[in-house]
Amino acid sequence: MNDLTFITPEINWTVLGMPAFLMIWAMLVLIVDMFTSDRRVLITLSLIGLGVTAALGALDYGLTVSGFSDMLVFDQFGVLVNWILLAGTALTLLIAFDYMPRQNLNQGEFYPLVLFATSGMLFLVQATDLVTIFIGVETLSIALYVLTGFAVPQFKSGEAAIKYLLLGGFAAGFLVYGIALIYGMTGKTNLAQIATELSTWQSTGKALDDPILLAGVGFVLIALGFKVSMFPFHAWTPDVYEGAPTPVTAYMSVATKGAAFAAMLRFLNVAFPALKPEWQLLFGLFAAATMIYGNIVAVAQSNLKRMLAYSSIAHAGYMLLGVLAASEKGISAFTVYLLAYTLTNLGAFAVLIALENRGMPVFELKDLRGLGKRSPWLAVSMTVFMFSLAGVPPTAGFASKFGIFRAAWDANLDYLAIIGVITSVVSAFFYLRVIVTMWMRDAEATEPQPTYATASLSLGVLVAVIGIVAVGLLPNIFTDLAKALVLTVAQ
Amino acid sequence: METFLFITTAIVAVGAALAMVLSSNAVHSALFLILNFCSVAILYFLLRAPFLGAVQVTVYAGAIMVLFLFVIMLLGAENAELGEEKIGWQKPAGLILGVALLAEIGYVAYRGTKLIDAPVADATNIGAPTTISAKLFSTYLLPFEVISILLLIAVVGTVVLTRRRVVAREERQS
Amino acid sequence: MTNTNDLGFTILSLVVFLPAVGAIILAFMRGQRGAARIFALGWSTLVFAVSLPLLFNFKYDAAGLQFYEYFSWIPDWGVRYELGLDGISLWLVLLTTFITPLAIWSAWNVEDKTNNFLMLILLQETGMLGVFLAQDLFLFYIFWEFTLIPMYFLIGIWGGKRRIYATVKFFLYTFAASVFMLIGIIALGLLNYKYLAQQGLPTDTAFQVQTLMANINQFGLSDTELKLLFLSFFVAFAVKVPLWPVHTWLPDAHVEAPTAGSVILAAVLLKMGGYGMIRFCVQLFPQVAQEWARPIALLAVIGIIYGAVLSYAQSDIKKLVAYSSVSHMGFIVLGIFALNEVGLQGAVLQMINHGLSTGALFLLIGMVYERTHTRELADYGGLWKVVPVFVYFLLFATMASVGLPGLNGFVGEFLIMLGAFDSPIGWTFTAFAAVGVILAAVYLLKMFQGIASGPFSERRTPHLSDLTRREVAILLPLCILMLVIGLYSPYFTRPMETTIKALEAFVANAAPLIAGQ
Amino acid sequence: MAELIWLVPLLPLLGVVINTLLGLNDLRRSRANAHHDHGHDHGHGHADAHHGHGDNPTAKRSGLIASLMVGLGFVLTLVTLIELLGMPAPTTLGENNRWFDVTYWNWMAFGDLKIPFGFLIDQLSVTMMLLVTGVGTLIHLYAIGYMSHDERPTRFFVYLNLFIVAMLMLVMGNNFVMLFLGWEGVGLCSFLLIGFWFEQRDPPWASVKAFVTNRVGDFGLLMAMFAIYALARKPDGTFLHSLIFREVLDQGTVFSLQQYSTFFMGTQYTAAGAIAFMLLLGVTGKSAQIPLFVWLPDAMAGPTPVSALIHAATMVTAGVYLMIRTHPIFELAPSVQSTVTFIGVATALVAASIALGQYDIKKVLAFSTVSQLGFMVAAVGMGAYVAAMFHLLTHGIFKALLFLGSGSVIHGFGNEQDMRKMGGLRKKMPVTFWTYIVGTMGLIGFPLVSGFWSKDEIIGHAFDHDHRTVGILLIVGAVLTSFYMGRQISMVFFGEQRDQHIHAHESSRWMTAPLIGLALLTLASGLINVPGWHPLTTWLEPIVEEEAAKFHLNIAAIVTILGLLAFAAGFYLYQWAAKNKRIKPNQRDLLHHWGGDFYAILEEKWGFDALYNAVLVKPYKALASFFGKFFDVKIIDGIVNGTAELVGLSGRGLRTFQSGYVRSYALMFVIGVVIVLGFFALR
Amino acid sequence: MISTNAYVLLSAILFTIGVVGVLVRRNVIIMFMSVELMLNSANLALIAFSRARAESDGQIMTFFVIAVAAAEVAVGLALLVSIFRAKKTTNIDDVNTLKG
Repeated sequence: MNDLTFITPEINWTVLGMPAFLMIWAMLVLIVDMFTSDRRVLITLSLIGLGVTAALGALDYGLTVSGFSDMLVFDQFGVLVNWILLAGTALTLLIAFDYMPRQNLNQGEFYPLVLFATSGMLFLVQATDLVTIFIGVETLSIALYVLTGFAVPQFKSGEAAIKYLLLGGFAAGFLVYGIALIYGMTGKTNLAQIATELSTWQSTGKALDDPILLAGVGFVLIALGFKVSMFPFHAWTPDVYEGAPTPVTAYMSVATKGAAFAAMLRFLNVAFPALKPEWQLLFGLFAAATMIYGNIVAVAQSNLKRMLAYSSIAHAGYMLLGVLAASEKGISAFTVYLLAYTLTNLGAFAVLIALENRGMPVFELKDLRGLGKRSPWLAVSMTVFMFSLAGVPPTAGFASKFGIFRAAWDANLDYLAIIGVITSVVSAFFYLRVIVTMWMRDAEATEPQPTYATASLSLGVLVAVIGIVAVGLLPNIFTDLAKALVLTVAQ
Repeated sequence: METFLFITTAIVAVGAALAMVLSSNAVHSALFLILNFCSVAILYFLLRAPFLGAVQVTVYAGAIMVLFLFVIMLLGAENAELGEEKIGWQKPAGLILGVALLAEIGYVAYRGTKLIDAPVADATNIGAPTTISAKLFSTYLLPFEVISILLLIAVVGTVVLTRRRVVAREERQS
Repeated sequence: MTNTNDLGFTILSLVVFLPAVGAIILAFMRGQRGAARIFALGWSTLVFAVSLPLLFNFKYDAAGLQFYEYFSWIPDWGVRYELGLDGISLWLVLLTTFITPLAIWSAWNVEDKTNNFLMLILLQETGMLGVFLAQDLFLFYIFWEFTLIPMYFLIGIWGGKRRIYATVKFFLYTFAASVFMLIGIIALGLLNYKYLAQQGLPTDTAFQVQTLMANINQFGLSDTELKLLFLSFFVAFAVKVPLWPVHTWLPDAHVEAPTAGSVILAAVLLKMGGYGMIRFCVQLFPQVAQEWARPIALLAVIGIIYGAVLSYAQSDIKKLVAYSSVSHMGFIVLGIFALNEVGLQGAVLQMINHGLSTGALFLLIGMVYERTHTRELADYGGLWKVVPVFVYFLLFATMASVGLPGLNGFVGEFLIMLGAFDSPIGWTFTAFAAVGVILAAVYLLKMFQGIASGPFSERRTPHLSDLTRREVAILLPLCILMLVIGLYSPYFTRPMETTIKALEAFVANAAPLIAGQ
Repeated sequence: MAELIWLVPLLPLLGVVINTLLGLNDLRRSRANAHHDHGHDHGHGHADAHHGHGDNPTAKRSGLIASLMVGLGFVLTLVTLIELLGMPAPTTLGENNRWFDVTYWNWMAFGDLKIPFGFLIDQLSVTMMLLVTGVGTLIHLYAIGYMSHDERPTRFFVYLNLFIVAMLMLVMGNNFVMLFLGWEGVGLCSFLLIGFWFEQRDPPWASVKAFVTNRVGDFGLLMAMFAIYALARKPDGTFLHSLIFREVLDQGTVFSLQQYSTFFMGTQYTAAGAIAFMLLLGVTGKSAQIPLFVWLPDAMAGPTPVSALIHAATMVTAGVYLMIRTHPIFELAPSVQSTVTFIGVATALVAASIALGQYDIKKVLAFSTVSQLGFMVAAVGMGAYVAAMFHLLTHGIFKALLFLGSGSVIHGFGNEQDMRKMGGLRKKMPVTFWTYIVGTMGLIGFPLVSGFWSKDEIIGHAFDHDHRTVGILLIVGAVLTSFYMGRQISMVFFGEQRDQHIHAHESSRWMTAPLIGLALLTLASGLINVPGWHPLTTWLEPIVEEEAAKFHLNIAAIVTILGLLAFAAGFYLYQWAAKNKRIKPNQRDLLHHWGGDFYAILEEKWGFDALYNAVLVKPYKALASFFGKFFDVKIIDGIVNGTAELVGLSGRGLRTFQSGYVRSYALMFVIGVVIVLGFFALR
Repeated sequence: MISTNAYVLLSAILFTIGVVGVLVRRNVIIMFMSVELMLNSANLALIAFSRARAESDGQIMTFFVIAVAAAEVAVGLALLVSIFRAKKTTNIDDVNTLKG
């Protein structure tokens, strides 16, 4: 029995660098939190942590290394998406800095939890093994269940958290069952090995579209679809986004989607390129449904947070296009889209946060009236965000949508591109309504709402606006970066 | 003998699961679930995974179900469903979908290629703690570490969610 | 940034972005209203001055693009930042830079948020100039959509009572139509990108109009695909022109827009549709243009008659002039799809004429609205007695848009009808267009007599003061130009000749579709 | 003189500019003094608003300037005439060298189409220029007197001068588009002049009616121009692509228009036929022939000098000038020529009959003009171009005289135009009366006076060239003309003044002098083409290639006798009616109870106005309001707003999916799963 | 030796019962238990496949699944307690203030 030599695994720090460092740093912040509950210390620490993690990624950017018996990979695509997630998290922290005390959520654990969630995401982005994907998704989810329920004294937040947890668990069940079926059929959990297994099947003439294997793939995609709020599995998104505290909603709408899409991209492109005809058609229909449903229902919303929730569902549909295109163009378009979407959505939520004052959970459209007069710069930035979300040219939203539709058209998913284009017109309908309320309708007689555009929040908004205009006018910087994605994903 | 054992435990497991879902009293359903877990543990033994069988019984049946019972007792939620059903069509729809799901999975399993059964011989010690731990701490070391982080998050989360309101430091001073 | 003009500096980029620079300065200039207004006026006149060398150094017989500037912008997508000018866009650019200072000067008594108002007009100017000069489809689309935003705010914030409905309708109508053009652009760009890559050529000119014109036949597109692509472009421009069935946004936008806004809207924004049709629909898809010339001409003619009939039915003078724009723009589309040299030149010239005459009409209506605050024709009467100077300018502008020979309207319409008569689409269209000219006289004179003649009632239009020196100074250049074009049009048509001759030749020898290659 | 020809149109233009500047400075001065004496209605109207009805100094000043300019133009035209006469007379038939074609700049230049801004001065255009400037000057002088009491005389003279410029452009232009410039220019001026008294009820819509009806005619002219551009070919077969008269109308190219066939709505029309028909449409619009004459009677709402100059002497003759200028095209289409004759005769008769039923002194003259124009058009239709030209000139003079006479009657009779109130004015207005008699003699064809020669030449030509029916109908026309002139003379000048309240008085010297001048001219104008010598025929021969008309004594005698008899009948009938009180101010004419309904038709101008209103105007208004109010707003906009609502509606509909119950979310989730499994399993 | 298909079928049945449990029952705790049941059935499938493949990968994955299930239950019940404090109910249908 003891002849089993214990082969100590070589720990490759470059691969592990980013997620591991952030996890350790999060624990550090947790410990610091025990001693001081001074928010300024915690936030500076967290920002330093995020900065260092990003720097780690930059150290050996060009490399493509896979470690831990191929469970984790360090490649340009992973690093880029990680950078976007890290930037998103940093922006969220900036925005949340003074929101929390205002809503008397003074528990210090907010920052470590956010860092833990982000580390889970980094882990998920770099995962190339079904197990690591599962664990990455679960780490991220658990952290988010807690964050959603962070403002528990308010019943809304508790309700959102329990809804999210129940459905999350439900989806996790499907994820595990999917993994089990795939493992059952191919005997492998590593994506690359699955691909080789399938090619051996092909060579031995074995039918590829074996129902059990397909069922497994289907279940895994369902679980990931749930995470990115794809159409039939999106039902949780509006309620959770409205219930959760606004910075958490912002964080969720941007970061979780990014990580989950990255995982889906790897899962589909690395493991199952052979089954493309099958999954591209079905999930194409789901993508179309997501775009249509998200945009049309958003039109009927009067609550701003719910409207942004539905708009994030719609944008999930657009990103899904990039993923389903499963081509190099698709991946680069997805990355640019994720960046643009992150900046815009966080900016939009930041403006919401600036306007949401104590204990007023529901945020009606008419509260924005006359914002143009009250705080012009906030209104201007909100206008930029709305135009970017609608995809009106000079903004990043347009450049990214252009890339996505181009990728979809190239992968002859032209019907999806056309639906995408039409739904973005429908989306312009309600984004315009926000701008109309801000600039063209004058405030009611009641005393106008105070705005809390504090220093950190304005910094966050400014970064977002500059980012959007930069991506909008010079998308080439980012497309070149994203283009060089020679990665294990896109053989 | 082995098939007989399998069939009985399978029936017990399914019966317990059904009972868990259908019984009105939360405590009864918890106990049925424990029964289910134990029967599955027995199946593990059949499947050459003795260590896991033990883990199943101790962790699942022992820890998680005890937590459930504890919370049921804490909240006194034995027969919590007092009010009438708000969404009438939910129950029938749920049943129909369940049956549909089962039919589909059955069809998939039936049509799927018959799984080759590995020769029994060398499958003897895959379940032994030594082989599992060897693999666990070599190829699966990374997930193992991350699971620890996950559990840490769960703990922190539970603490955060159940703590009474934390009065902000400034307020305390003022 | 490489440029091929002999001026030494990239004049086109300067012309395009100078107004935007002015806008930014204005945004940060917190001075009181007077300073902002004078600055805006000075700046826009500076832009006009800077755009003049384009006219003086314009080489008449160079067929291709002039003052050509480009640098590689998004190589990954095959997009280049390209600006170029040729006979067609020369006068449209000058019209834009000429009208904007007048529009700014006419907005002298906008009281609330004047800085923002003027800033938006300057931004609008940048957008419009960009549309006329962009030679790369991607860049064109960016400017095309960008022009929507300033006008959206101009109508939305400073508009009339139903401004919100009007401005949302304006934005969504154009956005919905031009979004199909986006699909067309993407498809073309991709096809060209693949073709260039296949040929081993540098792929960064994938979206360039000239390359597309050369390669479009090699893409192996079937007829229906070519037609669909043509349609995607045509729908966007038809909404902007506006062509008959998709015109309903124009009256609302015009009625609710502030004077300066509706002047720019009428004078330049509508021309982007016509210009687009020539530059993209006809140049990129000559065969489809030939085949669909008749149905489109039919739509144009319906537009002419329909616009005239509806103008007659209007009681609101601004709406009346708005529908007259629908009718006049119908002429322009008829001229374009006559697809012969005379027709095309007539169309481009008429675009400028319509800009001047309808611009003048809107200025006048704005001036009288500032005094009487009513736009109902019934409220007016006998103004000839009280404000003769105003009435004579109104007479001049009305006669220009009615198409009185000796003024600019006639030259354009005459050419268009001449071209349409002699073109393959057949003479019946010209007959109907000529009927449109009659109906034009009916509603325009009804408007003129409604305002100028009849008994003057002090109650309905109290204390009317005649045009101030400023207002006359705004209108005079327009009227002088109208007269000069009316009497000496070769100066204006000579520059376009070589470009349009080349275009006509290009369309003529593009093998017709029916032969189906 | 060729180089200075541009002065002729430029001088009136100069007049326009000077008068406008004077007007502006008056306006400024009146605003200034209105301002500081903070008058009751500040910023009100014109310099002379305060003068009430005294003599207006500015009228004399601007009137003189205007008349001077036109007078100089007349002198310069005379000089050109002399110079042209100096040129060697053409030897062979059809070859003409008494002309010069001056081009100043390219008005429009598109590819091979060059439309120059130039003048063609030949016999035809000089004759017309003489008429325009000559009669124009006299009318300008008359207008000084007539407009002395008006509030805005400067503005009036600006319009008059502008009209002269436009008319000169029309006649002097060397290509169709120049002609069209003048054509629409005179349309504009008639619009402005008819609507001059804009405060009254009638002038505004009358001016619009005039402009629009002219525009309908212009439609024809436009289409003709396009057809010529598109179809005319050079002898060598290449497209001519030019609209210059000399090029289009020279023998080589004109025939090219003949070879196209079935070009127009099925009937066998040659291109030339179609073009001629279109030109005819234009002519009927401008020269008020049958279908489109309705605007002329309403144009009487304008001041009388306007009616005299524009609606008698010059503008309405433009159509005839056009047909004579483009006669080669008409000659290629005989069927169209017969249509022209038919329209001419029909108009002559209809208009003459309507004139019988009119009470307004100016309306009678208006319909008389339409009828006389019918004569000219008929003449051109029959190919009697010189006769038409001759009648055009004589008619220009005596009709101007009659109109000015009626103007001075109205002026002197307290601006009253209804003949039933007048009577016995010969005692109060002797000069006006006598000049009016001379004019009437010219019109009814009193022997040796101008009308006698020109009308007979037309009728003579009709009989010579076997148009017997046309000749007879024209004679009937002449008879009717004499009858209604007799009626007018007796109602206005003889008998007792029926309405005593108005104190009639003779007009000032400014008005009577031109009347006398015109009277002399009427008497002399017979010589223009008196048979035997017929200088006009020799003068116009190179252009129209038509040998002199023979004078038939017998026809002339019949016509004259019948004419005089009709005049006498008309005169005494109404003298009798006046004596026993059968003419009361607003009571219907005595012919009514004899003619009954037939007479009513005449009063109603044969119902043309009513017809057009019913067939064109009312349906157009209904169509406009249907499309404007209903179709555009409800249907097209309906669709647009409909889609927006649809999206909103479906949004609210889909929203119910979010019921808030976690279990229904899970249900949707499982439905999704079932779909995925079903899709994958069943592949 | 019972064939793996049997085991997979059994796990499918248990999985479906778990799903139906979540859909049908209104008591939050029972729903949590159903989720646990689903995860457990997935474990069973994993182990069945692991035996079929004669590798212990499947079994190791079960470890992780159990750990995740535990974490989830912990957080879930914590949440349930806090909600119970606010609304004194464990019936999920009462928790539906967020809708539309």
